[in-house]
Amino acid sequence: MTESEICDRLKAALPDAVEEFESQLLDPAIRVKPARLVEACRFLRDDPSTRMHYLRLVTGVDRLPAGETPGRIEMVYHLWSYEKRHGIVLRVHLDRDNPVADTVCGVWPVANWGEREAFDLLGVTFTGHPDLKRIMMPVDWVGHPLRKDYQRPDRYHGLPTNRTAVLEQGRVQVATAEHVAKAEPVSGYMQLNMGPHHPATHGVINFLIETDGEVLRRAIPDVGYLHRGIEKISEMVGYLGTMPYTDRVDYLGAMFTNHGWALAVEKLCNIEVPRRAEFCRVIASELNRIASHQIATGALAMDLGAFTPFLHWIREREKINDIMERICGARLTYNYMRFGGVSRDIDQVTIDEIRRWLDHYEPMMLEFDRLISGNEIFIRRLANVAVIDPDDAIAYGLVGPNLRGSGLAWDVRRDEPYSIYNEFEWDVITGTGVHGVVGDAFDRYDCRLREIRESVRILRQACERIPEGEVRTKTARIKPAANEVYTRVEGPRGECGFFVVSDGTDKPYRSRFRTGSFTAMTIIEHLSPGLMIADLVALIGSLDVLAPEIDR
Amino acid sequence: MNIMHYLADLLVRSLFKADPATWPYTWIAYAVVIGVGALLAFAFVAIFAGPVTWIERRIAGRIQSRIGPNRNGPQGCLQWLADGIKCWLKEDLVPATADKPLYLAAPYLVFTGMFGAFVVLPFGAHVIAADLNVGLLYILAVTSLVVVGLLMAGWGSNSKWALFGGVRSAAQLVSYEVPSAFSLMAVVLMAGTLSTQGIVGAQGGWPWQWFVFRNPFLFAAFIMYFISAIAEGNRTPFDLPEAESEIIAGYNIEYSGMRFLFFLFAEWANMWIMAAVATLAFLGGWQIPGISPERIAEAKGWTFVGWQALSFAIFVFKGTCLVFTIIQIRWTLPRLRVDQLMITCWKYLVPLSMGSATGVLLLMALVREGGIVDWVMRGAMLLVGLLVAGAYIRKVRATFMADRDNYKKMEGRDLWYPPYRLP
Amino acid sequence: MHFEYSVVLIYLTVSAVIVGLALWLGRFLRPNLPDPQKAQIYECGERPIGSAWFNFNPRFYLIALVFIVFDAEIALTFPVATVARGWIARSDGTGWVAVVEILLFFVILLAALAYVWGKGELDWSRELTSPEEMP
Amino acid sequence: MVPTVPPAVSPHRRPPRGTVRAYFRNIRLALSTAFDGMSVTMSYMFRRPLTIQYPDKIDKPVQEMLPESYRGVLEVDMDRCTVCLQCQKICPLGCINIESCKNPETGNREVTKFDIDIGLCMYCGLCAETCNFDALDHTREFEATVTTPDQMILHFVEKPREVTKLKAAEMPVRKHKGSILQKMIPAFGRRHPQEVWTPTAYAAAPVPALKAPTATPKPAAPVASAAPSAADSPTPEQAP
Repeated sequence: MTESEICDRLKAALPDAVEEFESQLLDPAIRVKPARLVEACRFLRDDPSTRMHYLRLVTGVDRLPAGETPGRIEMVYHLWSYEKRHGIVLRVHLDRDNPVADTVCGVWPVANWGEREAFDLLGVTFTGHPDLKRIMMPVDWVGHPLRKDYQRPDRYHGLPTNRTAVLEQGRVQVATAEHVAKAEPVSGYMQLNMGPHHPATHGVINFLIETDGEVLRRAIPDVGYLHRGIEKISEMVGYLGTMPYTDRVDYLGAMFTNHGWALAVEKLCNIEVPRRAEFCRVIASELNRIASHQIATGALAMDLGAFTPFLHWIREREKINDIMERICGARLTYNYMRFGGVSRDIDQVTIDEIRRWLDHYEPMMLEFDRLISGNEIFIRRLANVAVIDPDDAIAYGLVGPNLRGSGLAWDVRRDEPYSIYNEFEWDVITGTGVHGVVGDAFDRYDCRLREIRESVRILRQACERIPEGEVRTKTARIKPAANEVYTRVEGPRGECGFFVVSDGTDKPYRSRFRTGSFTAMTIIEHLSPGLMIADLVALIGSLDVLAPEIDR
Repeated sequence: MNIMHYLADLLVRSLFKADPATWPYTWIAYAVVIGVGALLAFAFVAIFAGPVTWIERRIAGRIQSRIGPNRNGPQGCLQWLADGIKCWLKEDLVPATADKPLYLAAPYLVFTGMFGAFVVLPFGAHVIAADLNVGLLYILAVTSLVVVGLLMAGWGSNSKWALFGGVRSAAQLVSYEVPSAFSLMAVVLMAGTLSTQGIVGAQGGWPWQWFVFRNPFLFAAFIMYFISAIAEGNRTPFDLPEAESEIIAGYNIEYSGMRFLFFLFAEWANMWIMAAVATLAFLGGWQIPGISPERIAEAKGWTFVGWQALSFAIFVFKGTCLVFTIIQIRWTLPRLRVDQLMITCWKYLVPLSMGSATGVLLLMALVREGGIVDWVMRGAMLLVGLLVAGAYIRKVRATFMADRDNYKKMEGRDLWYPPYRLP
Repeated sequence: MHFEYSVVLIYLTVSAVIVGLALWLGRFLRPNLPDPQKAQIYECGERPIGSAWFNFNPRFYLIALVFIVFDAEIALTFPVATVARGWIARSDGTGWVAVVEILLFFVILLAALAYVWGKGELDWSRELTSPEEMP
Repeated sequence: MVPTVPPAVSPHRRPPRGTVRAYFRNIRLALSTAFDGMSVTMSYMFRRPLTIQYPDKIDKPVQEMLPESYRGVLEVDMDRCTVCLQCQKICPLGCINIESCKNPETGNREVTKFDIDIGLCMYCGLCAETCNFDALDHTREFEATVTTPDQMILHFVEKPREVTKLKAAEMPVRKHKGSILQKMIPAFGRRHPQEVWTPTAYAAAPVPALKAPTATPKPAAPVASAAPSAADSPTPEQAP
């Protein structure tokens, strides 16, 4: 169904809900009345013709009053149906001084954290939300940073908030913030903090866990330790200036965030990408995917107590890093993509090197399987642990290998094609429940491992078929007309989406990065009851959550 | 005749010109000699446990394509000393909320429990501190002190992660004592004595005289003892009490400096004790092939000393091989979960080890020792052992060769890493 | 025999003295700079929530009981196992007495283990205690 | 608020009920897969390690192992810089600080300040990409450790100097990458005391036309003192 048909469907069912159909946007949107939002959402989810079970993105945009128009806050809901392969954008306009909306947590549980973020950063209140509190900023922070008229305080608990002040002041004596309980204590259970400084949380994430002995009653994730406000920064540094910041969103898969951002701006400005540049993008991305999956699978093995596989993967990853260094000059923060191409060409020497590395790498994967994937202890630690069924996976917004691990064959590269992926021959990997049931932790691990093989296949074809030509079109100054766009790429942690609002200036008016780890975190609390502490570690590892990607 | 007893008597006779049986101060001389012996044993523990930390790190390095510590001293062989001195100079932190007596006493118990086991380890033909007639039972008993120490450390720290570590270690060590005791019972049945020297004496120097190759049940008992010994020593895949990715460091999380060091010290020395018990019970201990214990006892002067040194070397060599295997297992396998750990013990090891003890008992009653059936069994088991070793070597070689050519293509240099040219 | 057991005593004493001595000598070498933050316990960098001295279900109470039974049996079986060899060697039938005795022991133990196993008590219980039942 | 206690165990989380065959299969699998894994780790006992023993036990400096495209510390060849301010504009962090003015005596445009704050720089390479004259570029240098934060600001202009008026083709040859930087950060000089680090390319490159760092600037000079002198005596008074 096209967007207008969906709008007609909605209008027919709930005539008074729809305010306007905004077809001029790149992603056409339906504006609905705030009071009827939940109804509209429920209809779109359950109606047999729409069946939008997946809430892709929920975010807000702050519109300052300009001239006649009063200010408002727009909540944006990107919906998608895996079944029908169509999507729609819902918007509601809220009063800027007192933004209140109904929560859609009851429709899609994944909305929980997205709405919390809107509450935290934009000050939108969601009635009926189960746990509405700050998520990124400290609980005692004042103000909502993504509001356009937000003034940053100079100091927070005696800490200067800008660099000049730090340099002037020298060493800062930190006054620690008062401890704020993260949850109401429940009598009878032991509460303890797992993280931020815990070896298994993959970065600084905190889990408040309530245990009864070794068995968890629940684990409540708390994030924000790595929040750098990259979305806010992007409003200040312009389109090109944001490119290096996207490296920092997902440091294991910087190529994908680069790519997504480039796609978004290219779509806004209608920029063509030369063919050779597309090949360069694919080669760099797939190399990066292998590197990222290596960290994910290796770190999972390390969480389960086997240190050696991790370092074997790190060793192979070093070679990818060396190749990346040749391609784009950095080992981690690539900043490789540009609007209309890539920053540097991949020369023939590098391509030969990639080929030789692939020849070397394929036997290594067999060795890795012998070392760890086939190990009975390892399998027993993962099989049948933290099973996610496909319905849950969709409702909680899992994407990428986590979603495919639950048996749903959905890969953005194949199903919403971008770049030149549909020219290559490769398969979408899904979980098969080899050692347990479909959707268990082992499936997610196995998906990643087999995806590495698919990436190797793509890489071989891309290295073979890379054409001659330019790698970058000359672009004028990036100054898109006022519009909105949402683009997505298939990153190593799943769909990596970029929602960009432009207002006709050379800087994005609002940007929101939809990352796989952020949505994956919501399911941990849901899955945690009845797990053991060691299982929680396996669950976190198998979901491959990455702290900077959660916090951005 | 105990060598320490003999030396003490010699001391009394030669120095004080007195008869040790009647001299009233003999006990002082005895105490001094035993004390010196204990210090020697401590020196062995120290120079074993210390360098083993370095060796383990070097092995781990090689397994992981790294180098490992190679800066302090030639090839980094003084790394353990640097670590020890560093720990000695570290501040000794005691959590304000800890239960001080328990917290402070825990390292003593852990170390004492570990060190006590050294009393009955027969390092050589006569190199043993005390040949107790309840030797094996004594080892089982005294190492239980370690559990008490770990539980005290976990509870006394008043840290939740430490508490998990303490409780886990108690559950684990207690459970795995059962299969290890049953496996050793098979040996006791064969040897007819609990004394460690007696068990070694019941075997011989040649592999077909070792208990491990006597019959299939003892072979199985050896493997099961080895597994449960790894578990009792808190080593991977059973290192749950100090699982760094789950409960961070477990019971020793609140310890610092020297107190922390004693936990590690005990862990590494425990590894040696496990290996030594496995050696003496299953692998023929210090027995020199072709030399009977009587011949050693009858030897005089330097020949006697030479035999002692040789038997000592054989014992340490066998033990070190097992220690190496334990280290390699640590860097190969992932860790079990708590429930799987318990299942492994109670559903697999306990019934099977009881079965092996039963089997040994029945074979003893049915099969005449030295008879044709006995020898056929020994030969078959030896063949099995050789086949396992052969398969292992073949597999290792195949793994190595499979990667060699590709590696050369990638790096343009040799894959082989000769031990005589360490980086 | 007294000599042998005095060795044990002295070894245990010496080991305790070594620990004590090392810690005592360290006092002159190590710094002592107390700080309330250092004296805090470690809970992953966050402030600890309450005390760790807590009633909770370690879930191996039954296993511990089974262990005690087994351990006692082992302690009793070892002496029999020790003399069994000598009895069997006597070849006047007394060996079979020992064999049957030990086997009887084992059978009873195995029956107990099978019973506990069948009851599912060897599986790690994942049932959570409900908050009302907690102290 | 006491939340509802969730279901304790989902049905598929229990370990499968063991039959006799599964029991022995488990034993066999556990032993054989562990055996397999150990054969892999054992084979590594004979393989070469990959560690590069930075900084001393290496065949050649790490800088030489890096590819040309490596994005290390930024450097500016002031002989080629036309002060077009493109780099300053494009830098997302504002770590480039350029000031220029017209000399009232000669009437020529002079650049008085070209500072790069490498403590702020995120090595994205946008500035080097935008430079049309190949004046600003990333080097392969990465060891830029200094003792105080203010030393992280690299001053590429010590005295006001005339801006080149040449066209891109007529400009002097670009000095070898890194040769300018080598003289600037004192830590770079300290790195190899025995002058191990003298690649032939650097020796062949023309001697940089930079003022020797020993030249004492006038106290009243508007330009801050050179970085080396600041490092030699890192007192707050002398620090810029």
